[in-house]
Amino acid sequence: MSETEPLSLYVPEPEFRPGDTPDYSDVKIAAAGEVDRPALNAKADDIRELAYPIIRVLNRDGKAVGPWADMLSAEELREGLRDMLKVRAFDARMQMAQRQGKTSFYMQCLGEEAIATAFRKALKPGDMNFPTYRQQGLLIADDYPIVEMMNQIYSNGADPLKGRQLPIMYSSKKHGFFTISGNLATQFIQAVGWAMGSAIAGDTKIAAGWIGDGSTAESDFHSALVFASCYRAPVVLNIVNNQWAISTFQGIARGKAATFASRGLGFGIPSLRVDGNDYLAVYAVSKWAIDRARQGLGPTLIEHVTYRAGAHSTSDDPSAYRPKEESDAWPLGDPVERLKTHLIGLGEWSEERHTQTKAEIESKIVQAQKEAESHGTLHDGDKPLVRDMFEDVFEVTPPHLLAQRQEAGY
Amino acid sequence: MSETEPLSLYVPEPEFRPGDTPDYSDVKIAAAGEVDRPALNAKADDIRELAYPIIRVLNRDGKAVGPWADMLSAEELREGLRDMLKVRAFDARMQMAQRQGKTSFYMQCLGEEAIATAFRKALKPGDMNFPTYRQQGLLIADDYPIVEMMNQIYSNGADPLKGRQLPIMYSSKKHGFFTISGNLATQFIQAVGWAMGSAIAGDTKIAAGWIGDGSTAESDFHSALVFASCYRAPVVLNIVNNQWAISTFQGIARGKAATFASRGLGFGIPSLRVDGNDYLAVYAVSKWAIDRARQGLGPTLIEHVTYRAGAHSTSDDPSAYRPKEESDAWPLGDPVERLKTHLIGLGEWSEERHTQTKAEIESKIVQAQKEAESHGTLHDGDKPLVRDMFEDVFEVTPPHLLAQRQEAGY
Amino acid sequence: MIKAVNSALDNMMARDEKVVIFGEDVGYFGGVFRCTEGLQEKYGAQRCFDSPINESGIIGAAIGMAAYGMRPCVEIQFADYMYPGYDQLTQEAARIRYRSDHDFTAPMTVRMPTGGGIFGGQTHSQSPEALFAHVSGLKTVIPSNPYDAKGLLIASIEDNDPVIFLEPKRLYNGPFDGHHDRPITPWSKHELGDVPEDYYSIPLGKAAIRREGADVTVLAYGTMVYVAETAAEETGIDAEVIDLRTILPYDLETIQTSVEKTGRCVIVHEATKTCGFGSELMSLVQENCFYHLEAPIIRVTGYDTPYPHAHEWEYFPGPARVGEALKKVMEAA
Amino acid sequence: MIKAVNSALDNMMARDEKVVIFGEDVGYFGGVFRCTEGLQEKYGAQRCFDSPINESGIIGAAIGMAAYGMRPCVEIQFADYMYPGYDQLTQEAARIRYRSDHDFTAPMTVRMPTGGGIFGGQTHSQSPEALFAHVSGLKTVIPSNPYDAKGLLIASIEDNDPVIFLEPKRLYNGPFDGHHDRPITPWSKHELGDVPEDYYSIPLGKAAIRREGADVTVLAYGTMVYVAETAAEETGIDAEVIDLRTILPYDLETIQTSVEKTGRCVIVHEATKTCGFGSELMSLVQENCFYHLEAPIIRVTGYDTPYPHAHEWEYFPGPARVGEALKKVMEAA
Ligand SMILES: Cc1ncc(C[n+]2csc(CCOP(=O)(O)OP(=O)(O)O)c2C)c(N)n1
Ligand SMILES: Cc1ncc(C[n+]2csc(CCOP(=O)(O)OP(=O)(O)O)c2C)c(N)n1
Ligand SMILES: [Mg+2]
Ligand SMILES: [Mg+2]
Repeated sequence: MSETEPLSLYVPEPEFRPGDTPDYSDVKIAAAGEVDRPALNAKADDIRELAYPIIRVLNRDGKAVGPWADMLSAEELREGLRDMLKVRAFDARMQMAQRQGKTSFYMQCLGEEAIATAFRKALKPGDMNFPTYRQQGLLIADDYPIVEMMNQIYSNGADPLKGRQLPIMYSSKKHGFFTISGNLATQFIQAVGWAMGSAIAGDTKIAAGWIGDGSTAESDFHSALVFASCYRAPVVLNIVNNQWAISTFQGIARGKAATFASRGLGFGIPSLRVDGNDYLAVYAVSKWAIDRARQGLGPTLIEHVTYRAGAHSTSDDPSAYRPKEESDAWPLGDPVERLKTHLIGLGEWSEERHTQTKAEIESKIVQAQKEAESHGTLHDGDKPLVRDMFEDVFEVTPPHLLAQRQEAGY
Repeated sequence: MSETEPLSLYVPEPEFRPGDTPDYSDVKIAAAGEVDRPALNAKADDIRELAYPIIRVLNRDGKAVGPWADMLSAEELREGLRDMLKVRAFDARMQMAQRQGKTSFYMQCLGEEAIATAFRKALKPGDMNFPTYRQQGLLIADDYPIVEMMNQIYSNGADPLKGRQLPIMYSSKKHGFFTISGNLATQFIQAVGWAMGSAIAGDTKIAAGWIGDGSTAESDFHSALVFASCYRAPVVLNIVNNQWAISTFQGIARGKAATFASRGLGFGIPSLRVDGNDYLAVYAVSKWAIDRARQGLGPTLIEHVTYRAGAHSTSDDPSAYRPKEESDAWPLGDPVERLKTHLIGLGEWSEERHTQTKAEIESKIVQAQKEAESHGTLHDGDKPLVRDMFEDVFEVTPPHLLAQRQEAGY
Repeated sequence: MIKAVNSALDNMMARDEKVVIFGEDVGYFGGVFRCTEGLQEKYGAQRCFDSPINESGIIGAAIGMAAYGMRPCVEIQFADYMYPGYDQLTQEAARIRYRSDHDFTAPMTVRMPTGGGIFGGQTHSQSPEALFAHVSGLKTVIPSNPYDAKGLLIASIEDNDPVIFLEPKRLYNGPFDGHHDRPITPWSKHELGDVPEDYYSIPLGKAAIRREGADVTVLAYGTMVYVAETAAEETGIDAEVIDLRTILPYDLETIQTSVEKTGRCVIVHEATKTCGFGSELMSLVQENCFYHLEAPIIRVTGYDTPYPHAHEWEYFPGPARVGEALKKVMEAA
Repeated sequence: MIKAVNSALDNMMARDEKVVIFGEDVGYFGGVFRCTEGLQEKYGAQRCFDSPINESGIIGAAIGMAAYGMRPCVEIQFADYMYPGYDQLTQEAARIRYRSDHDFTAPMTVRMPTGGGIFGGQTHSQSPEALFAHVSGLKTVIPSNPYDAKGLLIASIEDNDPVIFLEPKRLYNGPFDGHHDRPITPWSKHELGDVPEDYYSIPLGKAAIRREGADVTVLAYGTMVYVAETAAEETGIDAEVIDLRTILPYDLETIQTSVEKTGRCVIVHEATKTCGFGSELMSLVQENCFYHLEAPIIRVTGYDTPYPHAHEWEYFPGPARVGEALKKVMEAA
């Protein structure tokens, strides 16, 4: 192109739109077992190349191979499978509850279940997550009561957050789950700040930040990297790259210009990519990063590569912007199926046990739902007190707000 | 370190503080001529390694060597030298004027003169810079009237900005110099937006963003990289790494954890480092990036490595936080001296011509100063009209503001 | 009202190739509220495109583009998400003209859905107009119906200064009187829902009297216009309802004329009370109509709490609360 | 006043090891206004350190740290530079307690120099207090003298909610009556410049009457307290000058008592007029003291323009303008 030819604006487009037949056969993905596992104290400069290939443990046959394998017992793997099944069943029920008008809004994590559930298992009690709205798996894998989650979703009389928050915006200090914000990315730097606090206090607790592929474009993503790098904060920074941000594909956030993991390179932060649909890989890589943090070796950036199999939220219909078949064509498979196959291959699981476990889990979820609904749903039954709308703005409600509450009659 | 040992916070410290003897002998700097010069359309992925070494043209003997040499004629080099001398003389006078109480504030660019002056020469008329407060060289190398700059600094009756702006916050569309903001980093993404506008309009003009090392920590630095990468905007993104941000060394902004240039790698933006005290190198690298932009090949990130030899501003005293000798110990030398030596080596300059030219330039600056002062200084002589304080808030002053102006009696 | 917004954008893109649209999900998909539907197809991806999720970037890029000479009209997905771009809006867009002695300008429009009423919780319900009004150099527009939305949006895009265009999302699908438990009236049944296809514009800075009345002036904008009308009907009080339409510059003349006539004033908005735009309106009335006032002016607003999810309708200043205020202001000596 | 701020920080760092200070240039150097001088040396770099230049990061990190259990007290170098952190401040810090039903909290203090008077131009002179007051969940404090600065800062750090602590930079080196052409009076000559070394605190939310008077109430804070006092002296009008000290929560009782006594009110601040905190004050007085008012309340404020460099003193609402308002409010029927 010569100097006098007119410029034009390049606008990235996804490879496939509705009507196209998605085909990922030319996508190169590292084979399971192929990527090195460096020492915990490896120098960031020496492991720059890890920011590009995808670390995988389960191969096509469901066998665990390579340096990141063999970290979990059969019982731990079964628990992982149960956690994922729970998340999936919970999502399905709540999705339906929203359609039935029992609440205003819901967000599932279909296809991404392995990430939060496996990560949670690598943490210790007292560690703190700063999640987005798609990490319900963190709570479920930590045995947070399903009923409480539903109460929050229903904004009912037993809602632990007193109806103040949009459904799924959980909060639980006890379960290491920071109050979810509606504003994207803000929590990423907060996670770093929490970790800095732990370091200043001479504690042994670490923090984990969570962010979506689309949200890495937000400025607070940058703040988090700058601060984490500067103070070597004991934090794991997780990017969940599920390929989509509502209707916008990851190319707009520059996930293909370079990997999201490679954002860490400019800050000397060790950065890895992992197959997010491989429970074993997610656990292994998370554990590596968590151990680094806890041993005072500083932050790690992890890109979990996955696919958002469902709609963005109950307000969204993805068929308007991507082919329906894209999810099935997606090359990394389904996390539940893959772990199930692995366990069966080990002789530690069977189709029958799977069917039975699934049924048990589903019936427990149904039971929990009944209990939650006995406290009301958004438009029916018990509600939080209106008076509570005026509380907790401050520790002590100031005179002007008291006056407003009284004027309102509560 | 074990898992139960208490964590602690790492706080980066510069190598030398007042009282220390600065010693940079162990700093590895690429020799002149050592770094490759890739094709304009090289793929970002193939030139990742360019984000680390420093591109240099002038060697220790003042000879121009390597693939980035031989781009400027002797006359162009002499003009470059004159530009730098002008900037330096201008800075010295204005610094003094501030001490004499003729204005409230001044910021010099001592030691960094090569960067803006050389960059300006690689641009074409109509291109637009989005500068910080330390790129006076852009105006001076484009022959913007020195008197106008002084009028602005004095907020006098002839101030082109009518006394509205802090001294040195120039603005000139004609000279491709966007209105300077007091808020750091905001201009970096604006430069990208301007470039996007040019691309959408099918124009051939390009934009250049400017930012300091410390300011790369700001969020708008990230916005700029995200947008520039996404739309392949015809923009050159310049980082001036002068090692210091007021009292804060570049380590806090993570300039040593990785290079500032390597920030571009996470976005697939070609990223280079250049010896900012080497006029020839700055010109060559700038031209490469500018040509890429103009040929529709997208953004380039350049880290200009230099040293802030003076105080941050007239409000600052660096002896409180860094050794006085650090500037002299700094390994990249003085840009004026280096270009002078080179020209003398070429037989195109001499000590006598240098002395004479310097004297001529200084006397022109003094003359300009006299002229400017005839229009007043901050506390003496002519002032802009107070009425103008109320103008240009909007294109048409709305009733409430008219009422305020009238009430104020103007 | 979505169609009206879309039609304004369509008209302006057709008339002026400098008009460029971008924002989160506005391109291929046409926006989460579908306001930009079909525009990418019609005008190409260079003039209507998706942006990264970065509000500071969206506004910062728009400023640069406007300085270049384009007329960007960007969307912030919810007004609640403009905060990361607040620096670029208030310290940059609003200041470019002043800083440069009009050598550079920032003719740009920032559209954002505003207000509550859709069970959006605290981050999909806010009304931040006061935060724009306090900053010199920004204009702020809030239409209350499709006809105005189109005409005011066209005027905003044509304006040579940055304009914040707040679209009350509760009005997207019909006028809303505050009775959330009643069926929705579609715009097709409202006279101001009838939007001509062609270009027309409505000047910024001019209020509209929606209901004439002799006893009390009600100052409102956006969704609250209908709530005020309903409260007047329901109480039977002869209220004059003024729809401000533009928050800044505000139309003091219309306000003053009305309050001097009625001698009483009620101000309603959905935003939190303290330092809301109602405080400015109350001050203006106090300063300019003091000797005509027969009773204290009353504000009816959202409470000084975040917008809660479950108690959305207790938070919302509905017809009952506005009606109470009308009665109270009439009873006062 | 710099010493008073430093002493408050020193006291709190000594008493409570959870108090941590960070911000741009606050560590080794001790801050561009030297408010944190000596603290890094005394308490170590883990408790007082330099931060990257990223205001959103500073506030975001402080939120996380506060949620962990620390009590961060961060500095934003100038109030004009808090805008990039406005999202974290208003949508996060201010909301953590409410969102989580007080399971998480954000006990943190954000110090920032505010106001003009040092020829700082439009980006070193702003007074953004109204932008905090409009947002539920934030407290905002503005001291007018060293004694208060220390006591209020200690109370702010001890508060379990986020507090914005605005330090009028024109007062750092002495009280300032608005006559910029007269020699500076140092704090050592002012009774409120005498600051005990030890710990003491002054409760947030309580105003102070700086000058008793019978004829008109002047509501002011920060630098404007002295300007108001001077205007009263110069006009000879028997004004009661109230120093609000805390903007939010405000001390309505003190305001109301005074205005009911005087029947007249003038409000002064340096910030731009429209939707400034003065509009809220005017509304409060109008709502609560309507029947006691003998004249329209008057606002004297900065103009609705950016703070200009050359015309700083024409912009600044000095004693002449405040005096005019006092005369006008006294002349009104
Ligand atoms: C500051 C801000 N801007 C915009 C939004 C609206 N929004 C909500 S989710 C979303 C997409 C996020 O995508 P991604 O980060 O990839 O996460 P995912 O939904 O895929 O898990 C957007 C734009 C928001 N919540 N906050
Ligand atoms: C948003 C914002 N935060 C803080 C400041 C105060 N400030 C002015 S210059 C400066 C240091 C900038 O350092 P750097 O980017 O390295 O540029 P340099 O001065 O070295 O050229 C700071 C902190 C500001 N102007 N704007
Ligand atoms: Mg996503
Ligand atoms: Mg610097």
